[in-house]
Amino acid sequence: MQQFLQQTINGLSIGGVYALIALGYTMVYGIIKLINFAHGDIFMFGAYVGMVAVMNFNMPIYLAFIIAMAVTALFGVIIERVAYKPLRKSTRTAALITAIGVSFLIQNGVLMIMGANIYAFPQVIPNQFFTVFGLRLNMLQLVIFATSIALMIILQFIVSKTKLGRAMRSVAVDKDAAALMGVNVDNVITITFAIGSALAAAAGIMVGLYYIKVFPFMGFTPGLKAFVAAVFGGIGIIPGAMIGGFAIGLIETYVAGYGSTLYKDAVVFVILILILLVKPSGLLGKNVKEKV
Amino acid sequence: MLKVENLNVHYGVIHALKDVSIEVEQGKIVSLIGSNGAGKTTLLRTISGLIKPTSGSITFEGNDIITVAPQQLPMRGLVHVPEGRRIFSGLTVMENLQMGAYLRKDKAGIKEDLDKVFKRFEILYSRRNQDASTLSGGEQQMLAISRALMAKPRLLLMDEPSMGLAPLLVKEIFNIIREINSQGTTVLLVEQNAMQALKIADWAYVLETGSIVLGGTGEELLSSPEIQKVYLGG
Amino acid sequence: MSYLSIEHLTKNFGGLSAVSNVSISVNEGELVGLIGPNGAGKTTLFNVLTGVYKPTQGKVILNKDGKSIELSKLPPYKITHQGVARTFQNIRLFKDLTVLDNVKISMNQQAKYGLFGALTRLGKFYASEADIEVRAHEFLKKVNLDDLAYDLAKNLPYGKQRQLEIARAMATGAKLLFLDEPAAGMNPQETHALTEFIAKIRKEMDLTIVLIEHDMSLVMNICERIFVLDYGKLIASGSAEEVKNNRKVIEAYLGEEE
Amino acid sequence: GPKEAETIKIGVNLELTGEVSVYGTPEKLAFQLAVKEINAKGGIDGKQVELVVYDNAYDTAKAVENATKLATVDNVVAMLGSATSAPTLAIGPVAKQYEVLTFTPSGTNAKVTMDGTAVNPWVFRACFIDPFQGLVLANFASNTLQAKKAVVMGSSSSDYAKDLAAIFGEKFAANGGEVLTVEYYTDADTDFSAQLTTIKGLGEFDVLFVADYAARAGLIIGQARAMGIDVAIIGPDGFESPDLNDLAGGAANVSNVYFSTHFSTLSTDAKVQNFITAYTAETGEAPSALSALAYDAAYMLFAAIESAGTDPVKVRDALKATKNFAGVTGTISFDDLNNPIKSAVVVKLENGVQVEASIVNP
Amino acid sequence: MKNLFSKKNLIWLGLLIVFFFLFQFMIDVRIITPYYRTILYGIGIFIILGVSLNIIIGITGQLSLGHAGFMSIGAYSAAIVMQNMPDMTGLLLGMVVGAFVSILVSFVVAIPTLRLKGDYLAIATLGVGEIIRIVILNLEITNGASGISNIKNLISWPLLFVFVVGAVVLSANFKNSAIGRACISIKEDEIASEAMGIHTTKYKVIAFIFGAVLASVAGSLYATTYYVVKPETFGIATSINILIIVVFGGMGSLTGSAISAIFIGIVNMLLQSYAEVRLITYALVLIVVMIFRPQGLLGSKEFGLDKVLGFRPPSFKKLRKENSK
Ligand SMILES: Nc1ncnc2c1ncn2[C@@H]1O[C@H](COP(=O)(O)OP(=O)(O)OP(=O)(O)O)[C@@H](O)[C@H]1O
Ligand SMILES: Nc1ncnc2c1ncn2[C@@H]1O[C@H](COP(=O)(O)OP(=O)(O)OP(=O)(O)O)[C@@H](O)[C@H]1O
Ligand SMILES: [Mg+2]
Ligand SMILES: [Mg+2]
Repeated sequence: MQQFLQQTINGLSIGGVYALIALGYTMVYGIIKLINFAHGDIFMFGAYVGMVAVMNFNMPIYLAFIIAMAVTALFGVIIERVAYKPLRKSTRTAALITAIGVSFLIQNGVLMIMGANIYAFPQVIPNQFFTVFGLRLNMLQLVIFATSIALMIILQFIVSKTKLGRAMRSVAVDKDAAALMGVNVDNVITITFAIGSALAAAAGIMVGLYYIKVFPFMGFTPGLKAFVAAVFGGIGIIPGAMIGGFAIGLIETYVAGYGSTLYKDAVVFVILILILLVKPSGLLGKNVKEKV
Repeated sequence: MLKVENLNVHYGVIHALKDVSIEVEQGKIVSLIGSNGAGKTTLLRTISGLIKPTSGSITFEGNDIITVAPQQLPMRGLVHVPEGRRIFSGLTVMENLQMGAYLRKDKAGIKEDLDKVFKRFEILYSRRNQDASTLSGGEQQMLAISRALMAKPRLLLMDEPSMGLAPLLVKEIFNIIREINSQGTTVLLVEQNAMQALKIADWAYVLETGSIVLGGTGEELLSSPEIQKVYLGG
Repeated sequence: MSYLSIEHLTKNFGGLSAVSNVSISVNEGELVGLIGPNGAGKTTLFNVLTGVYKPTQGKVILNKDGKSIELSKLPPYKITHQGVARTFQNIRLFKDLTVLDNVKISMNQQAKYGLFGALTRLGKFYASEADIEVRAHEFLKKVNLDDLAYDLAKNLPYGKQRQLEIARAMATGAKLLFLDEPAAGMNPQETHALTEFIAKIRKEMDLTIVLIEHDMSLVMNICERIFVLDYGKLIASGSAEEVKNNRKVIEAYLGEEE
Repeated sequence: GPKEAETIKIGVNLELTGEVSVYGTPEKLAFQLAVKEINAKGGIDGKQVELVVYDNAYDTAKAVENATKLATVDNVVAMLGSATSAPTLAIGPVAKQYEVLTFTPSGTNAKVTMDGTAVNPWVFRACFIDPFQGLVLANFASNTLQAKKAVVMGSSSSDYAKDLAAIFGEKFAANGGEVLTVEYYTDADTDFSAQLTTIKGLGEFDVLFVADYAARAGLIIGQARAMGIDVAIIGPDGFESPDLNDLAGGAANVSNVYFSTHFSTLSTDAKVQNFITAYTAETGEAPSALSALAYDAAYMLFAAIESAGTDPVKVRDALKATKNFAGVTGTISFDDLNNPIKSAVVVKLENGVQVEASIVNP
Repeated sequence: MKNLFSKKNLIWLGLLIVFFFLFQFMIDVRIITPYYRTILYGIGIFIILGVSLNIIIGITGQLSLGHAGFMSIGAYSAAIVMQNMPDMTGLLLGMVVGAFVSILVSFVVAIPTLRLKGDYLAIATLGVGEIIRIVILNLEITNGASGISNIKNLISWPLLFVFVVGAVVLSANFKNSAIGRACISIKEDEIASEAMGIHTTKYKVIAFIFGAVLASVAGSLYATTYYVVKPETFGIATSINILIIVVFGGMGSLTGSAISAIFIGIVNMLLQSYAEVRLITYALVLIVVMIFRPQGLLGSKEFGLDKVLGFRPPSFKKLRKENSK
């Protein structure tokens, strides 16, 4: 039992990382229906910016967070303006391929500038442990967990309750009609990308702090898992991203802890497919059959 | 109030509007009729900035608006009810109405106009927290019009508001247009239902394959034998 | 026994009863109209009849060649194989394909070869393809669309698209057609042409037709019987004259004459 | 063909892009250093040496294409590469077909030099093979550390771990020890808390064998120490990396850690110290075992060319005949399977610093 | 006119024969060096992969991100069979085994997953590809992570030619048949398609299996060309590379896929010596092409003799003339 609880904590903390990245995926998807395949790489970019800020500029960590989130937000916006905006009217697949291209570009761009070697994120926050009822808890685990829940709540509030959120949702449904209401569609999309990218940067730094390893391909696997998490919970739905993230984290950890690690990822995908078969648009997705 | 001169619009090789000139006077209802694909929707979309014309000019209250982005027009009082309702699904009825008032800052005024809308369309009030996409066609049309009214339009562009509606509702929609107009909003109305459109129009134009072929008061056109034959099924 | 009988049909969406306890029967060769306010459940009824939705309650029976077929148990494509086809309220042509291909797809059942034949082109492939091509052209001639055979469906004028949608439904070999607002968005002249088109094909091809329409000029002109739905319930039925003067129908749908 | 050329062309077929470029790049640098040195001394037989470098991106198909191009278009005398086993396995048959040898500094998979059950006479390697390290470490654990119970962790996505784990297990058991469990994870993992939690639940043990590279081994060391697992941690040559300490969350965590490797910077051998100085001056980084192996491979090849000329077949025979070549990674001869016969080093780390290096002979 | 020996078919056949011998001659006299020959084999294999994925994505409209999984089935089947039978019989037998396993796997996978739409289908197929890879990674017979090496090299120009032409012709026949029309109608509008009597699930499954089998055949050729098969080769990256070929060439255009496989193969070859900039250039080309030509090189059109030789549907010209009168 003790061990099970410990595994649950392990699962929730890794799930928190997936959730953080998945939030950005889902935001962007929710507004422009684009699978931003490069999101994992934006996450990686954010980790690098944060690391450089701390390592080369000796910034305190909170400042590094702010700088990395700002720089990465700008980076995300530039990507959107240059690569995605021209494709707003083309097919979804064309946009997906562009996103894949952007992903390659970021990976290899960072690789060229920073090299392929693995960096270790400076351990500026001491990794404190405390034991509660015999369970080992880690300060950073708690931070990641709390941040992902807090951000989820904030984002959900923004999207569902504010004027900006209404504008986002209208743009998601019908860009022209939104423009006719006075919404500056480009700005709304820009803000969405900025928020999504800033979130990715925050996730990047937290992962850097917690898992230490920073390298050009660090975005791929968490990005993919986060994408799966977003779909799992119902892509486009903010609480879904979080539920999906935690679910994937838990499944992975339980399979690794009690079954065979070898089949960890396979089990995640099998469960994903099973969920989709029962709920074709994810756990929280609405099963709308197209009205004819 | 609105003046369109020698407007030309192309979709690739298709020449959708050819030297179109129309004028809408303050306080009037101007109807635009024409068969399918004549270019009526294209004209409205060009006026509200969604399509860029190849040449020509559009002035609204004396100002050139061709270069103005579509999202800035509601502020100036020019509001467009698009073809096919285009209500925001996934948003509630209330939120749709709030979107109509997107650019307004006067909270009290918005509240007042909201009350007005709900008084005019009681059914919308009873559905205010419902996802707008689950409304029936007629209800959606009412919502689309109300949403536009929330922007306090001085000039309302309406694209086929009666399409797909039951006869009873068609009558009601035209009553509403008349009422809006009597309360001071100028209306440019595009309609397939030529009979009704001409009946309420102060002035009307006929658009055929991208060109204005006829203009006159509603009554004049109603009694024109050509119009009778083609557009009124007479 | 009537050709099509809808028995105590109910379709609920969550708490909403879009169609409730509707019973209608249609005789072979009839042309009947289905009218009612927006949201009355007309399209939903069509969707149940064509298998897009499964009914919550009740059933739909087609009596054909002395056999009773329970349509409500079949998936859409099998319903079509029983000679029942439809058009859509919002046009749903295969818009990037030619007019000819739109029709050929409806005739797919007539292909006399399987996967092996298709891949190797042995056996009946060429004969069968030629046959389908000829038939498709013949059919297009019949519906006056043959001169547009190689145009993309999306490039057709609106009225022609509506016509093609009807033709495509007929090309499945259907004897029973459901038309959902065929005249929507047409002006009186176009509506008039469509009315004649429907009358013509029905006569020439022995069709049974059920149509939804808000344009009373069309409905009252050609429908032999009219059913009126309101809030999912059948509130009236009868000839054009009867329905036109029915109080309930006037109140719910037509409005008072001015 | 054996054309008389102005320069001596040597092909290089390495992982230079993508994730695995961390292995290919230092080897490229070491090759370039060796070539620079020999050319400065006047080349081989008066001819300058020229490297033709292609990237295979760890893709076997690209490795085959590159090898074909090197052998048939560039007409190189011999090929160096690849750094990892998979591309080298794909290059082997091409080397055989076009009769140009390939020499991998660090492809440790036993099959690399094989052609089915026989040896592929055209493939050589400069490193010892995986089973050998498993053996060395098992003996080290039993004899030096006096360990009785061991736990093994490794990546399921590479044979490196599987081979090491298997041989280690066999030998450790033969020495009278017991392997409690073998826990696997994937290459992409960064979180090992699930496996470590399971391990902790097994009770006491004496040694943790992490059969992996520093990229993950570092994280595992850090996470294990954080969970209170403070037994000795041992590992293969893959441990050696300047990042190990950082990845482990600080040098303090890297104590009571041992790994087997090809060479140690602690060596007082002048050749080794010269190499370290030259490499550091050239690249700005300290050499790793990979660069040391590559450096040795290059010089062994130079020696073969020097004695045999530029005919690829003769070069191969000369390389095969190498006896007691004194390199920076030890004294090397080839056995029948073209594997080097050489000793291993086991290094001890305390606070992240190499404090002791003991030579272990096979 | 309309039969197997139609003028058009005969011209095609003639062209193919000329093309075959031309290349064979160039190989024999070493205008095509062994290096270019290797490149040629790679391109041929990717033509098969591109065309087969196009059947699923471009023709039927089902976005699949797991194509490399089926490729790996063929590759491993051939590799395993050829371990004991290192000859042409072994290769062909391996291909057949791979095809059967692919049919089995794709059938099991297709029936439930093809009910999903768009992005959900994409992620499910991605999952299927990963599951296949992970299973292969952990099986005994596939030799786990290191895969199988020392596979007998049996690829040759005639062998490649037969399979590439065969795959393209079969795919073209598939597309230009009642089955192909049914698939296209599903891509266009699934609801309308079903209403026109098309058993949409059945055709989606057929297309998926057809594509999977061809991918498996390509995988077998891959195994015998590159000596080594290992699980990493068949990951998401490869599925994406195949997808790029399809989108780049034009969704629904089989000839487009072939042309784009050739184009991408040549670009990759030319960039070979520029390791550092290769992937960046590749990524940039991808983005730029998508921005300026999102429908791909050929859109959904085919590059065909009809255009080159001026063939038209018989009634077309006539009708045009009548219309213009
Ligand atoms: N986005 C577009 N791209 C290309 N052609 C278009 C586009 N939109 C409209 N057209 C063409 O422009 C012409 C005018 O279309 P428009 O929609 O303005 O007509 P309309 O009078 O509003 O017709 P309706 O009564 O059907 O609403 C038609 O020939 C139409 O096919
Ligand atoms: N898939 C669905 N999910 C939920 N509600 C639905 C669905 N389809 C239809 N409805 C609801 O059922 C009711 C009947 O809709 P239906 O489309 O059948 O009306 P209709 O009679 O065709 O109206 P119109 O004349 O406007 O087309 C409406 O309230 C509609 O919102
Ligand atoms: Mg219009
Ligand atoms: Mg309807």
